[in-house]
Amino acid sequence: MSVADLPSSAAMRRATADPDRRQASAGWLMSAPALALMLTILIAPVLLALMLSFTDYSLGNPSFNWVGWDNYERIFTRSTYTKMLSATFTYVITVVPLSVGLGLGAALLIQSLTRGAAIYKAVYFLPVMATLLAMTIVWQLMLHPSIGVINRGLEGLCAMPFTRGLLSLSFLGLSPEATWFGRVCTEGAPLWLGDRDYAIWVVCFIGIWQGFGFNMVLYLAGLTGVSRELYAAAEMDGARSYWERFRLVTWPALGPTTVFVVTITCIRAFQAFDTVEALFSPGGGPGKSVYVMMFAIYEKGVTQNLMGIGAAITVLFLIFVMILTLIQHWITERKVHYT
Amino acid sequence: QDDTITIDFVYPYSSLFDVTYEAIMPAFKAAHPNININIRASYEEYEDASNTILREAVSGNLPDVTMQGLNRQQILVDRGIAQSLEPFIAKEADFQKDGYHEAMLSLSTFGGEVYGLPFSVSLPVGYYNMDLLKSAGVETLPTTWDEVVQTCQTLKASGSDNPIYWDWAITGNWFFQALMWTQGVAPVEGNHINMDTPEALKTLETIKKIVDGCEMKNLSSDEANSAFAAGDLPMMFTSTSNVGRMLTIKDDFDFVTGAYPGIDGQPAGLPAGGNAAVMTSTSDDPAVRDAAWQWLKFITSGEGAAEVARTTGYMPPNRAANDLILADFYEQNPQKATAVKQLPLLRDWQAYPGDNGLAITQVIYDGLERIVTGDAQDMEDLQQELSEEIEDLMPHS
Amino acid sequence: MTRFSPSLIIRHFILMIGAAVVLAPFVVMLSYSLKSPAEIERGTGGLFGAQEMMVDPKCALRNAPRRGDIETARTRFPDRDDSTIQTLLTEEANAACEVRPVVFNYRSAFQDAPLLRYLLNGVIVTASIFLLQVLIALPAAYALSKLKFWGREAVFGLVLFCLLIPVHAIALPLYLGLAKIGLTNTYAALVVPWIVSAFGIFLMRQFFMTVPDDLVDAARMDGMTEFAIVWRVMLPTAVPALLAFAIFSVVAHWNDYFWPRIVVTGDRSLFTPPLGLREFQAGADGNLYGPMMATATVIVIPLIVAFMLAQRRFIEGITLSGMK
Amino acid sequence: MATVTLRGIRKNFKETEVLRGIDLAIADGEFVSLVGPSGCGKSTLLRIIAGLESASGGSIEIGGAPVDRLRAADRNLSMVFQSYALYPHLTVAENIAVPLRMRQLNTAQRLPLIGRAVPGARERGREIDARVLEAAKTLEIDQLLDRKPGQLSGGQRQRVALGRALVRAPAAFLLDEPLSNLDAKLRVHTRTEIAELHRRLAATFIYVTHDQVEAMTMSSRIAVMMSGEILQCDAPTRIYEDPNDLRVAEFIGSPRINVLPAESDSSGRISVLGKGLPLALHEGRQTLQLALRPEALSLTHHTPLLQGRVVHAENLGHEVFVQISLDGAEQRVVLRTDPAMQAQLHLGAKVGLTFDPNRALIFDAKGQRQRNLLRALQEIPA
Amino acid sequence: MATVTLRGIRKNFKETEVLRGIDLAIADGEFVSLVGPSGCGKSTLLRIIAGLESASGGSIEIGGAPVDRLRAADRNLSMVFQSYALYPHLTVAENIAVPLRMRQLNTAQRLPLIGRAVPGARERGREIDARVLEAAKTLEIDQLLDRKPGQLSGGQRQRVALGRALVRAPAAFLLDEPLSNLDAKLRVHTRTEIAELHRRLAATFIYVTHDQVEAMTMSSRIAVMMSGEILQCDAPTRIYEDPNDLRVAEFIGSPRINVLPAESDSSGRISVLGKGLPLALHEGRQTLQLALRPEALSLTHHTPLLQGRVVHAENLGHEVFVQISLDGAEQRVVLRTDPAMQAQLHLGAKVGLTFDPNRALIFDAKGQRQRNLLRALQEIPA
Ligand SMILES: Nc1ncnc2c1ncn2[C@@H]1O[C@H](COP(=O)(O)OP(=O)(O)OP(=O)(O)O)[C@@H](O)[C@H]1O
Ligand SMILES: Nc1ncnc2c1ncn2[C@@H]1O[C@H](COP(=O)(O)OP(=O)(O)OP(=O)(O)O)[C@@H](O)[C@H]1O
Ligand SMILES: [Mg+2]
Ligand SMILES: [Mg+2]
Repeated sequence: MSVADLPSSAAMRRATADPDRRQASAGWLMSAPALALMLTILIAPVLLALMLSFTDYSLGNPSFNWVGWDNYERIFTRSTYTKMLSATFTYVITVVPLSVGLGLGAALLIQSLTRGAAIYKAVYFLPVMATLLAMTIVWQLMLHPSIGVINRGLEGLCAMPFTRGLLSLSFLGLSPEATWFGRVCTEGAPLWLGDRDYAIWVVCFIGIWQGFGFNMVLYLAGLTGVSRELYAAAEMDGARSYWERFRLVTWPALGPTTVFVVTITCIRAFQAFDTVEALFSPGGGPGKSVYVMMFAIYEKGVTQNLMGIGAAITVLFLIFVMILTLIQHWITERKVHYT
Repeated sequence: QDDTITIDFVYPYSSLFDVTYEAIMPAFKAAHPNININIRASYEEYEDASNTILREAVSGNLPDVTMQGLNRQQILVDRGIAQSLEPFIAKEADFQKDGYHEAMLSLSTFGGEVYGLPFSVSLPVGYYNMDLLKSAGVETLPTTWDEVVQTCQTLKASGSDNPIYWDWAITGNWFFQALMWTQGVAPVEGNHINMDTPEALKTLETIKKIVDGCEMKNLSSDEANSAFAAGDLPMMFTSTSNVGRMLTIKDDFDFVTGAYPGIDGQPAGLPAGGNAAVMTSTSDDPAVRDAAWQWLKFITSGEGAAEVARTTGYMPPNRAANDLILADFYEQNPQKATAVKQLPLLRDWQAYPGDNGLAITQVIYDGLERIVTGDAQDMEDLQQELSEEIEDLMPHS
Repeated sequence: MTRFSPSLIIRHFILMIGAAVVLAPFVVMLSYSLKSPAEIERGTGGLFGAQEMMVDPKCALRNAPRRGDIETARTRFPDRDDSTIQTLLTEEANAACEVRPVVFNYRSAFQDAPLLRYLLNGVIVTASIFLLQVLIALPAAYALSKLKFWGREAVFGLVLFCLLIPVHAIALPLYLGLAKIGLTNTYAALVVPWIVSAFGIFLMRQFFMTVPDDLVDAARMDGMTEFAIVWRVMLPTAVPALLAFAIFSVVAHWNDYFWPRIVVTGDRSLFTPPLGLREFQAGADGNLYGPMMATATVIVIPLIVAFMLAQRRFIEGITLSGMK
Repeated sequence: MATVTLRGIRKNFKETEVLRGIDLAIADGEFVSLVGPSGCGKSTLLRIIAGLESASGGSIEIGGAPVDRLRAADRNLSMVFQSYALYPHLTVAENIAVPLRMRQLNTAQRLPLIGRAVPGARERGREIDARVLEAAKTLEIDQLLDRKPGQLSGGQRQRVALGRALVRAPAAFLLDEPLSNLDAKLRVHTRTEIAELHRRLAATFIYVTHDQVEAMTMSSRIAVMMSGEILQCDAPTRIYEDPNDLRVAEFIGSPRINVLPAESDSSGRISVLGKGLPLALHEGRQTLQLALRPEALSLTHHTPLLQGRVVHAENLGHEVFVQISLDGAEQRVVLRTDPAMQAQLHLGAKVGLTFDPNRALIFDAKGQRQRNLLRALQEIPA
Repeated sequence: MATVTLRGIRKNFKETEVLRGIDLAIADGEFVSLVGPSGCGKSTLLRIIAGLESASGGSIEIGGAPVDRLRAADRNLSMVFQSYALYPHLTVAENIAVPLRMRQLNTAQRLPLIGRAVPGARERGREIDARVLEAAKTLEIDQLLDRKPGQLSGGQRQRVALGRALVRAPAAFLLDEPLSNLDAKLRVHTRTEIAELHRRLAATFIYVTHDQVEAMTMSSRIAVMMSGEILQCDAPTRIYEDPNDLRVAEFIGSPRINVLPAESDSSGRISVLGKGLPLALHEGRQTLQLALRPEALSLTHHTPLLQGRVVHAENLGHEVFVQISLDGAEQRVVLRTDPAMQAQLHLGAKVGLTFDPNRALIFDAKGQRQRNLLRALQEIPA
């Protein structure tokens, strides 16, 4: 028997703590870099914003005054505030479920294919990969009221009696005004970006179009972790339909992924900005109908150089999103099972 | 090469002005072989230019010379970023002879001191598709907004569902200020914005008249430009700076520009758009500052300035360039001549005072938008609301 | 059993409709990158543009006759007046500037903006960001999923909170901070603010949660330190998640327009690819859509290639089948 | 309650041929055990029968009807997976209930919250709960019904997997090593329960095991698989006492059967290690192998057939395996004997061995059993 | 090669008390088997020794030094996990090599591509490859070295897990049911290999198993655990023949020990089912339990102590377990006998049984063994 085979004496000396304490110190050590960087890169500016939200600081000014709650008061007393909230919520409530649902749907459909999966994956992921700014410009061109392909297409459909009859449901005896398509044909195609009734939905659509591919990829990654043996078990247990196997195996196994996808999509939806900025700057869309919170922060803090107000909206934004995310996370995390 | 001096220079709208500076550069090099111009990454537009400069001022990274929107000079002057050019002008023996328009210089004069030299200047003009107008039976261009509305009616009667675009959304409330100046009233006087005046009401009502009378659609500037180029839009009122581009992209129709209409008769004044060269050098070295001045002066006068007109739809800021160097240019390019003819009307494109200046711009923008989208029906109410909101944002000390 | 079934046809049908909607803007983008400005603005030219010769506007402006040119040309056109000579010279200049729209668009993309340089910058920046992110996020994610330590919930909460912080809101303080330490207009400025990715930590943590504890324990028994476990056990088992993260990170920073614009104010040689777009942006004074779309097309191609390569690994997948 | 018929089942994983033509006809209500070395393809065969894996060739009939194009869920079989395959997010009770819920509740009744409100759901639900509880009691996991699989020990998980299979009455049960992680006591208990269930339901069982006691005691027939083939399928005692193939003989029985080199002379008379035996083959002059179960050997003092020395002894409590190194041969033989004898059989002790020639199994050089023996040849001179 | 000493190890999962004070001193080089019913805490105990789980109380020493504060990697132990826990992304060879690579190569040498170029890496690498191949050969998985775990059968995976533990020579081995998925032949083979390794390395082994043959044949001592306690830890034959506790007696031995109700009269004389036995206790008037191993019972025709009827018989090939329902009692007893006897023991046959009183184990009502017996009381009148 040799000494070397015993737990090494060096190890003994290093042994300062029991496994729990040791795990704790490893845990701290490993999260320390991330923690330190988060604190300096992300949290410190947020604290600065918190401070600035009580001042009237404007970039380039030599000094600033403490204004107390003025900035907050202003936000709450302006009518644009409600518009901001309604635009933000409309966007979030539309985009989150749809882009999560579409992402999951696409992932499942694609996974079930034996052939062509790679192509669909790449296609659906294209919008994620493309530069949003460029794509927004493309959308803008496509949505052009008179020369854009969309309205040209609608006009083309209106021009053909068959498609016009079919899509406006006039073969059911409905009057042209009764259907959306009928109205398009009689009153002209929509203005899309200039019309308050459409602008926010266009932005939502672009958001979904752009974002669901990413959710798809996350779900595809999640699906690789689903045990095949469990599908076999489900099949033996009589889960005959796809839906049953989905409920029994896939969905629970995707729980962690779903927590992640929903959280992220939600946060990203709250942070929607680029499209709005590219399409509706300045102003935030017809009647401020697309005046989402991030745009407001940017408009106040950067464009209009009112850092105090921008910071105040930022703080509100964070409080807001934090509460919602916590609730959402709490709900989903409780239902989720890991391994 | 030790005595080569490098100065940093930035300008906005690179796709528009790249070629201008490319054209200027060889001549400048020839004249000042020891000055090296380092062109920084360009600004996107005037807002970006202004924000970037402010950021750079705080981070101590300012260029030596920057081109800023005419209405964005004020803030730089207020914050002490732009530097007075008076010392340099004083040293110039024959500054007047270089042909700087008094009117144009006044665009960059703040508190009696010149802070910038205008480089490219634009004025609002009317764009007309004569083919469409003629086919509707309109032969003469409208000179007042009432006539414009009438023309709209005529066009609509002949089947046009989209007769006009009046570029209300253009940056810095330019068109709002245009209607104020039209009536001979400055939008801003001292620390007061003339929103509560009868002229302002008249302005709002005129806009409403145009919007309602012409059933103007809420397009964006870009969309309107495309529509006009495609021959879908008979009349468009916007800056003359688009003329150059329109000439290259327009469909095969007769494109004419006309003087900006007035409320009754010719406008009393129009705000100047465009940008000015501002010195922002933080260098203590007199040689650098002098080099910056040389560059600044070169591009705003003589052959340098002439390139502006040649390569863009803007007017050069300089009488010499306009009258002498480009005399026959405007015969060749009648669409670009309209603005030049309006030169006597040139007025300030004003910035609103105080830290909230840009917020006020946004308030007025929102007000105009409400007219265009049909949200606001009663102009007196609107005026009331806007005045209150503006009052709230004005500096109170 | 790969049989030809109606359900398979339906699935393909649904996916194809989706693909058509998703692809439409790309077809338009590609189509615009082939068209002349006039065709784009007027909405004509079909899918590929007529490809009629067009005059390169910048070239034409550059070569437009000046006073001196007219003087020297007088000898060539002996008995014409000045304005005729100018017209003739302009026509000559224009003729010299004729190009096919597609050539014009793509040439502009690479010439007016040094797009190759930008692409290289893009590679440098995205690769550094991703590597550093992984280096920092993976241990943290591991600690948050598999190590028990006091304050873990708090750290995780902080990660969630950081996830919420929008970059647009903290851009200015961050810019000022970087300026203070003299990092603006450097690669570091493009990279440093991103090296901690709350997203990455969160994503990897979610996936690590699904790795059985026994596997970690086995690694501990095999003599791995906690750090070794991260790189040798967790990382390989979470390859699909890591790929998802890689795609996210690379795509986000490759396409980022906002931050480079803020932080690179001077040096064009530090530009990342999307900033190539601004070369052709002139707001109301007229965007050059053709070259812009050509640039956008060029920018997205490396990503598509990378994605196609990466997705092989997705198909393989690492199932945790070494477990009972 | 159905016959299961396999015809020429083959299976390849890429190049490796895992099953090479399995033919097996299982009668209704039969209990067939599949045994064979690790990796011989037992699980694969089970998965193919279940419809979870597609065969590369051959066909399957269940209850007389071909099922090759039927999906697993429609074959009405129950299966215990070697890897348990429990639903990690469901409790033990829910795991066991799944097959019942899937088959006895309609889609509406299965809906998470409102499902209970659908007509009939409540009674069915109660019925299911009762059946689950019963199954759990049988398997002694009724204390754990509310736990999730992650909180269970290995044996507990296995019992949950078993419960999930046994809770309903399918056409046939497929059990893949269902008791491997149970302790002896529980294993005997569960074995009895399974045997009981088999009797009660008269259902067909296909049972993969590596535990010979299980295979021997529970089965109507045992199928011995090796390298993708079934070597023999017969009643347990036949398999044990009358194997067709040396590999079967060697595989079944623990400790392993003793194999000694033998030969037949020109007259066919068989001798082992030079000692003639009262056995003969019709053909002569062959190299043979003589196999003897450890219990067929006995100690003797006079005229031992074999002699050797004790080299190792394993005491199992109720019996002792004694390894004896034979004189004049490399082989060791193992002798099964009483613990009481151990004193005599200390290491190194010289012992004489004998055996009843009738209990010896003769195989040719290739391992094929030679059955045409002439016996009772005592009169043949040695 | 080290002693392992456990003192008062306790463990709670939330409220449930899984281990309630385990004391165990394992000598250097000893082979201790842990057996006990499923869920009794064997795996938990192993994990605590390994340092993977922290005990709620108690302390551990390895090689005389306390290791409570040492991390798992530093305790220099090898472990086979009940759930295998193979690295899914590594091949079989790589899986087995991991512990060697982690301990024998330094960080630089372990680097993916360049590592091989580091001085000394190549030789070490070759050494490791050789050791891996050797381990794989021993376990008969050398054909599979390039496969990933997902492509292996259950038993093959288990062998890889075993290989990973056996490839190096740690202070002690912790094996958690390492053979449960192997077939009998391979199991015997592997058992021998492990025993061989144990001898060769003289290493300490702690071995969890539910296979009694394994426990009995390999162990220096067997520790019987039940509900979080060690009931008895002794040499295998002691555990089998001389258990302290009825639960131990019942747990060890298959078929299960027969337990009959007995009692002692005022003089201490013990009788079972009304028949007096030549045994007595010092104290009298107790309810007792008399336990008899199946092999302690024998059939008899004259003066049987017990009588009954054959109700069931299980033929294992080499022996038969006969269940006999006793007259005048609810109990059945199991008798271990020869297959040759089976003809006599057809179902329903009446049989008489007897046993050697010296082989009977007497327990009190609580299950405690009563050792102070007065024997040879033949003269005591019945
Ligand atoms: N994470 C946990 N939470 C709660 N209870 C647990 C947990 N892990 C194990 N247990 C319980 O602790 C007890 C002991 O578990 P352990 O795995 O040690 O059993 P074991 O003796 O190894 O059993 P087996 O022979 O079935 O593997 C079991 O009853 C089990 O249900
Ligand atoms: N996906 C796969 N790819 C390649 N080979 C495989 C795959 N699955 C199984 N095999 C191989 O097929 C053979 C049969 O596997 P199977 O699981 O049927 O064995 P088994 O008889 O059940 O063994 P065990 O008793 O060890 O569970 C094994 O050699 C295994 O390595
Ligand atoms: Mg198997
Ligand atoms: Mg266990």
